[in-house]
Amino acid sequence: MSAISLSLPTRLSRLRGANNEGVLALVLLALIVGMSIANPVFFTLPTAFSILRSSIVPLIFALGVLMVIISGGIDVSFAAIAVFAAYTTVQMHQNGAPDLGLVAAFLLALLIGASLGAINGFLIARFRLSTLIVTLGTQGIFKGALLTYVGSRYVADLPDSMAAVSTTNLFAVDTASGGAYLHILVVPAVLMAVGLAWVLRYTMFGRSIYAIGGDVEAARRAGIRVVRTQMVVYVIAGTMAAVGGMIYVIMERSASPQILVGSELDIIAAVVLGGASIFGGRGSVLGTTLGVLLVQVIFNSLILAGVPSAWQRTAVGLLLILGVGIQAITSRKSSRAKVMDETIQKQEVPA
Amino acid sequence: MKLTDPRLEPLSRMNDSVESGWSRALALVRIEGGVRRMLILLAVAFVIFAALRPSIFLSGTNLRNIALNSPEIGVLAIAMMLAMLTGGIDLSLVAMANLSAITMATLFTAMAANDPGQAEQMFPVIVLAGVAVGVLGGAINGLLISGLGITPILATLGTMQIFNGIAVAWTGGKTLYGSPEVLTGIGASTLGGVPTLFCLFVLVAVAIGVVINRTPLGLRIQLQGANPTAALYSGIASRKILMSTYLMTGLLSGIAGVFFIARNPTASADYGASYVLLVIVIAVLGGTNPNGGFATVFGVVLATLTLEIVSSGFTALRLSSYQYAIAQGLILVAAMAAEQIKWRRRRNRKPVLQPT
Amino acid sequence: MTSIAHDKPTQPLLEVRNIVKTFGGVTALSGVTLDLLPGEVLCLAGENGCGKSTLIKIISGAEKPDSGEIIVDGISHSSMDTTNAIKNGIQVIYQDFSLFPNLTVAENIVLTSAVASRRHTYSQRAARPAAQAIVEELGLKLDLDADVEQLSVADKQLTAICRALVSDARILIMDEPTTALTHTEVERLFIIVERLRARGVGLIFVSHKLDEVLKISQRVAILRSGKNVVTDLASTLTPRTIALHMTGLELDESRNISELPPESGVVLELDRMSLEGAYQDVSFTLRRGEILGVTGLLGSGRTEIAESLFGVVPHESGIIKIDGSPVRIHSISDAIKAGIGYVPEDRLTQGLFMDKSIADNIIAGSPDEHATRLRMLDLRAVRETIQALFARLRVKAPNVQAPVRSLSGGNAQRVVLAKWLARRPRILMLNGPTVGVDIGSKAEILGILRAEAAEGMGIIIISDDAPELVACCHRVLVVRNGRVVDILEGDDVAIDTIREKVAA
Amino acid sequence: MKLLRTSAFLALGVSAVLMTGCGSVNDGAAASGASDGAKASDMTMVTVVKLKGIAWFDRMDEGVLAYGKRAGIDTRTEGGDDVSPEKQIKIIQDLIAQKPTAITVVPNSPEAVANVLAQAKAKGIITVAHEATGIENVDIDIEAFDNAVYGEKIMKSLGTCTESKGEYVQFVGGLTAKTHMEWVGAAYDYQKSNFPDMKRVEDPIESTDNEAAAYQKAKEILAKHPNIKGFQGSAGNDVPGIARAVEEAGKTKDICVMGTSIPSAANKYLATGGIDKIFFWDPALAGEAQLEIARILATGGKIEVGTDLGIKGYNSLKKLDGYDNVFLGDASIEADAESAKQYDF
Repeated sequence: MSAISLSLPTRLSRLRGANNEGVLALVLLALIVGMSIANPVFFTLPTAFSILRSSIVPLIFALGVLMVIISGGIDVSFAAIAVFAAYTTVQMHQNGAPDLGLVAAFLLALLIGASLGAINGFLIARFRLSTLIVTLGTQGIFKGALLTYVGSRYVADLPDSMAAVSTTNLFAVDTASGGAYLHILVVPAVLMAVGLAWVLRYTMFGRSIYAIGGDVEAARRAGIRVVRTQMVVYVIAGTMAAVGGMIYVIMERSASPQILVGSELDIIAAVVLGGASIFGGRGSVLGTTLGVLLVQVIFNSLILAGVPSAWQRTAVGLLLILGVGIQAITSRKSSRAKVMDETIQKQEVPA
Repeated sequence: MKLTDPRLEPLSRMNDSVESGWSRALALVRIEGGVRRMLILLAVAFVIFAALRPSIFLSGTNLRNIALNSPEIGVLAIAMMLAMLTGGIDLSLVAMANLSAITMATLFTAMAANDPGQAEQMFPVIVLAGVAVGVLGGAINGLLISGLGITPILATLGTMQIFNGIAVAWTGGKTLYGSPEVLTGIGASTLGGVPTLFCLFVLVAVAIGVVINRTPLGLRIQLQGANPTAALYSGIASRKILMSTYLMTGLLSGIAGVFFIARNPTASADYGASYVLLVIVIAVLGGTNPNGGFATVFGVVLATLTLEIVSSGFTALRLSSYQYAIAQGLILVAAMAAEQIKWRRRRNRKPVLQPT
Repeated sequence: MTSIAHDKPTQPLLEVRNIVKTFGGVTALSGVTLDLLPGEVLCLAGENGCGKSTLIKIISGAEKPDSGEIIVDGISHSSMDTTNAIKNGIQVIYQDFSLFPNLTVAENIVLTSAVASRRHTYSQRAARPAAQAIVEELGLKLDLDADVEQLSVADKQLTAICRALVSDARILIMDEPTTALTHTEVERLFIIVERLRARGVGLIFVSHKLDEVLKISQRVAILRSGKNVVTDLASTLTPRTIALHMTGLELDESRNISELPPESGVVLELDRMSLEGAYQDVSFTLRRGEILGVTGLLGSGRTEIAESLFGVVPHESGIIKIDGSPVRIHSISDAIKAGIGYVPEDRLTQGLFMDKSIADNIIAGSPDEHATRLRMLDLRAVRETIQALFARLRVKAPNVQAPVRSLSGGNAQRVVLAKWLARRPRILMLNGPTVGVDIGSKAEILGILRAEAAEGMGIIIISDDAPELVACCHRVLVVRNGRVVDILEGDDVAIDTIREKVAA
Repeated sequence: MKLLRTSAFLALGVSAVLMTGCGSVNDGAAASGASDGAKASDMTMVTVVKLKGIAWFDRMDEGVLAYGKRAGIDTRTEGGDDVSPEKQIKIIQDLIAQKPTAITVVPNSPEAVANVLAQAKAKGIITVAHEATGIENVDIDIEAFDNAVYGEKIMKSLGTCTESKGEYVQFVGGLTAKTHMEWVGAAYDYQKSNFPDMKRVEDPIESTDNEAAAYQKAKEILAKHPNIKGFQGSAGNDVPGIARAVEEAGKTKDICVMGTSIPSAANKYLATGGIDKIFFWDPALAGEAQLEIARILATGGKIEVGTDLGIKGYNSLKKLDGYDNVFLGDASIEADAESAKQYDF
């Protein structure tokens, strides 16, 4: 370290990003290169679009989880909320309600998601309960209530307004290796990512989330309305989960109360992989997006890479550990470098 | 380390206020918050179901089945509690337990193919091998977490996939059949009416309780979880502590694997998948602070039994598993909320220390 | 209780009248009355537990009083809430700073006022100049883009001060603002305080450093056991009388050191210990039974030397000898094995397990010393150690099972001390041992250190509290720019000499 | 050190067990037995399914309830809220305490529930299984068909569709799903001996019975093997997911997609040609068949080769070679776009 001039490490650390995004991007790049070498088919537009498509729903979930994690909590109930909102919406149509149209259907789902999120928020903010406990509890409650009181049937046919979106593509390109289609629903996912990034960075609400995640007591003393902010965080997280659920259902072209639940840990892993601190206060939309992409590339490239299916679960685990391990080692090195920087800085204080 | 010993002498040379404080503390500490809550919950659940369906719920078969079902979940929940005690989490517990069970089934089958009698005699070796596999898995987790510094949730999510994947590749997805008679015998036997497995579970719980509360290692684990920085400055080698903790969770998984196979002479890669979240629920319900530093084994044992009782009771009442899922969530949230309200009230009452 | 005579009667900025606050039957404040005039510094003095913190919390809206009123600009409030307090121009700099560790310095400075303004959007670009301005106005050197987490304690404190000042506070409450500042930084703060007074800001100043108190404040209000004892002009008080009012005890800050027997050997010897970027060629010796002071400006390398000796950031070259034989200290456990103990600067995060019991904290550093041969805790030995130290250090707590969080600063520091004494190290280093500790406790802690030294322990005190160094150190090392520039001995160990050498 | 102590504890416990005279968890089994000529109204029968709340087992529930009404027996289904052997074990255990006349089970893992079924038998409860060839400790295992024959049947159709040539891939719900593995195994064997020009280009692929996963993996397959001609699915969600990928690739005409599914999930894709043919059996009838067998056993009857359960597809039971208690119906159904419409599940 000492041999290199100071500016280089500084520049490098800028590249690395506040939450190690740079390293993650490199890992992702390395994985893509590796996969492309293993099978050139990987490096084609159809594959890229396909991975993007498969990232839509996980990204939306991850954004909600990111917000919760920054605020110092954790959410394992989002999948249950997503299914609840989406399935109930579809089921209402199934039970004879008229086709509401896409916008109204979405609004209904969002309302349900927001209400369920509000339940989480209320329990967490009012009773100051551990977020893990609350969302573990509500996860069971939501899923149980859905299957007990709403219905359990598989719905094969969505309302026409929703079904119409199912097969709409943003663009379709014919390439040598087959048609490449970018699904229209990439758009809301990207919009939500950009929107959340803006909210987190440029609104008082966003900064309050970071502040609360950094130190709740300090936030309270600074006059931040902690209870209200937490409520809003969980309401928004619930709403985003509902969007994710609706999009999932639309892309699946069918609805069932059994979908999605079980994917929680993968999403949380992607967010933490993206540099969010599990203890709160840190995390970025960029990092989360990279984390989601990395996980999706891992999930969706093993057949192409020729990993025998018996070994695919192991391969997913190994790649995950590898990605996380590289992250961990580099961030540890950088923190060591920081100690050095600090001492140098102190040294420069004039007497 | 907790000074809960009731024989504890009051500080003789302390002034009066300190002395009365001692007795107050002892009264409080003897049954700690989490444990007391669980005792009440357990009693309430038991009474409700016993009153509603006495003939089914109070039958020997049902009670024995509750005792028979608890050990494997309970041991895993205790392991989860240990990981949480250091502020971590271990998602790979079930995968390790399955690997352990698969190891035992494979070993036994291989030995029995040559000489069935000898395979029976080698039963301790087989069990040790199974437990060793658990410990090995724990060592890998420990290495990733303490050595490389990977966040526990990510490390164990990864190893969960790896261990599970190895199990799938190893068995080709099939369920293996085969276990020493002695082991199956233990699984089916009772001691004074109580299933032997349950007795073993209690032994394990007591052992872990002793480790946590009565050994230097246990004290260090608690402190490491309570404040890693202060632990560092107190000379607690966090790497060693984390390593030991995850070795222990691995060991407990190995034991859970033995329980699996003792109960049911089969081993497969996908047994117990639903336990992963369940043991987290049990651990926190039992009073474990997921942020580390605080947990009691007794509370976790009680939480295990409570959930088993409620679930059996629900089947007895012919309620569906989804209604049980609702109940489980409500119990978790309500119990914690009640505790929190009580705790806050108590804190508001806490006297300000007066200078003398 | 005399009301002071002013040239003309001005309306007080803040009045509190007959505030009563009880916690579950225990009275914290019983009818406290206070007023603060524009442009004055009112010092609030009193021992820990006298009700100062509660009073501050009530004024800032963090707690509600049982009865009494808070009058701001002539308008009476029965209680405050945090937002209202900020709106009324009341700002508090808490002892624990209440900063956001995950945010940058600039953001920490600006965020609170942005919250109070109830705007909805936030612009980093607009925020930074505001932060920059206040930092420059105070003449500070703060990296605005650094995460607060990575700052030293002093820089954190400066950040907290900047934050309070940026939002045009008219009533500024500073809870122990100088504890982590060096002498020059304190001087700078006082200049700022003067500037604020000129603007008509009223300041309530809480400090344990009585000489500072008298220097900066116009009036002093002293609380004892939740009651007003005395409110008087600063010019009529001396440290002695203040201490007397606070504690009812005579204060003794005179030099009191034991005679080192000539045969007492060298326990620690450093020979040209260096760590690039932190300190160079540090050489000194410490004798058994000696109390050695280490002082210097913040960033001079004094803390780094201690942390290297304790293995936190290992040294790169040079030799460390303990009892004459060279030792390798590359980690904290090396240091502990070699018989070194360290009471760190940041007590709350580095020294204590706040939610764990006093007993657990006391035993935290020495579980192995209390183990039986079977690697079980020897409960009897544990109990004896804890009881002995609890009693000897006179920790004021209902019982040893109480969580450390419930203790005051002085009692918490005793617990950290107890943790090391339970191990009986050969060398004990203490970084800022009496920072944030009330006078009574301070004297007691120094007394304990003297007693330990008398029994043969080598003690190093890292501090910039000159009176404290004079009171108990045999010799004082002055560190500047990473080098030991002076070793003061005998009569040179005097407050003025130390300050002069440090600032040189 | 602590490891040692813990293991010492364990060893102690184990030896304690070995030394004391042990009891057994099956003690006190009041083997009431199935008394001949029991009255239907006194009987309770419970069907334990793999998972509650999915279309397949909702349909089985319909059959179970319909049968109960018809026969005057108290019947119901129970099941976990996810697919796990451990939850089934727990449910069966809980049921044993209620002493129903019969427990019928569609096990997630036949091996795993065998032990607890032994407990039920010891208490005199009649046990019947479905979709569990080779399961131990049941009185009768009733299969809708011979798994091997079923797998061959799918391959026969697939081979015909692809004109006996080209590359193909098989999907299974899980590599641990026994019946799925049997189907694809039999199909593979049949292909090797009857369609030598066809080629399986991947080991069976795991969809985790998740439509989205099946879709993703099918897309990967399409990218990796552009000349793929056929897909065989095993879990109900496999073929819909595969069909979606095939449709998007615009290859519905070139690629044959066949396999197990249910009409409600497949209809949409059968209509577009994304799925060419589905294979299944009616879970309602399977549910009824299990209960009817239990009733026959409870009233002292016997199940033999040729027994007629009076339920469509189970009119003349066959016995599976190599097993004492496995009986086969002839209940498999294959359906194309037209014929699938008549089923409402």
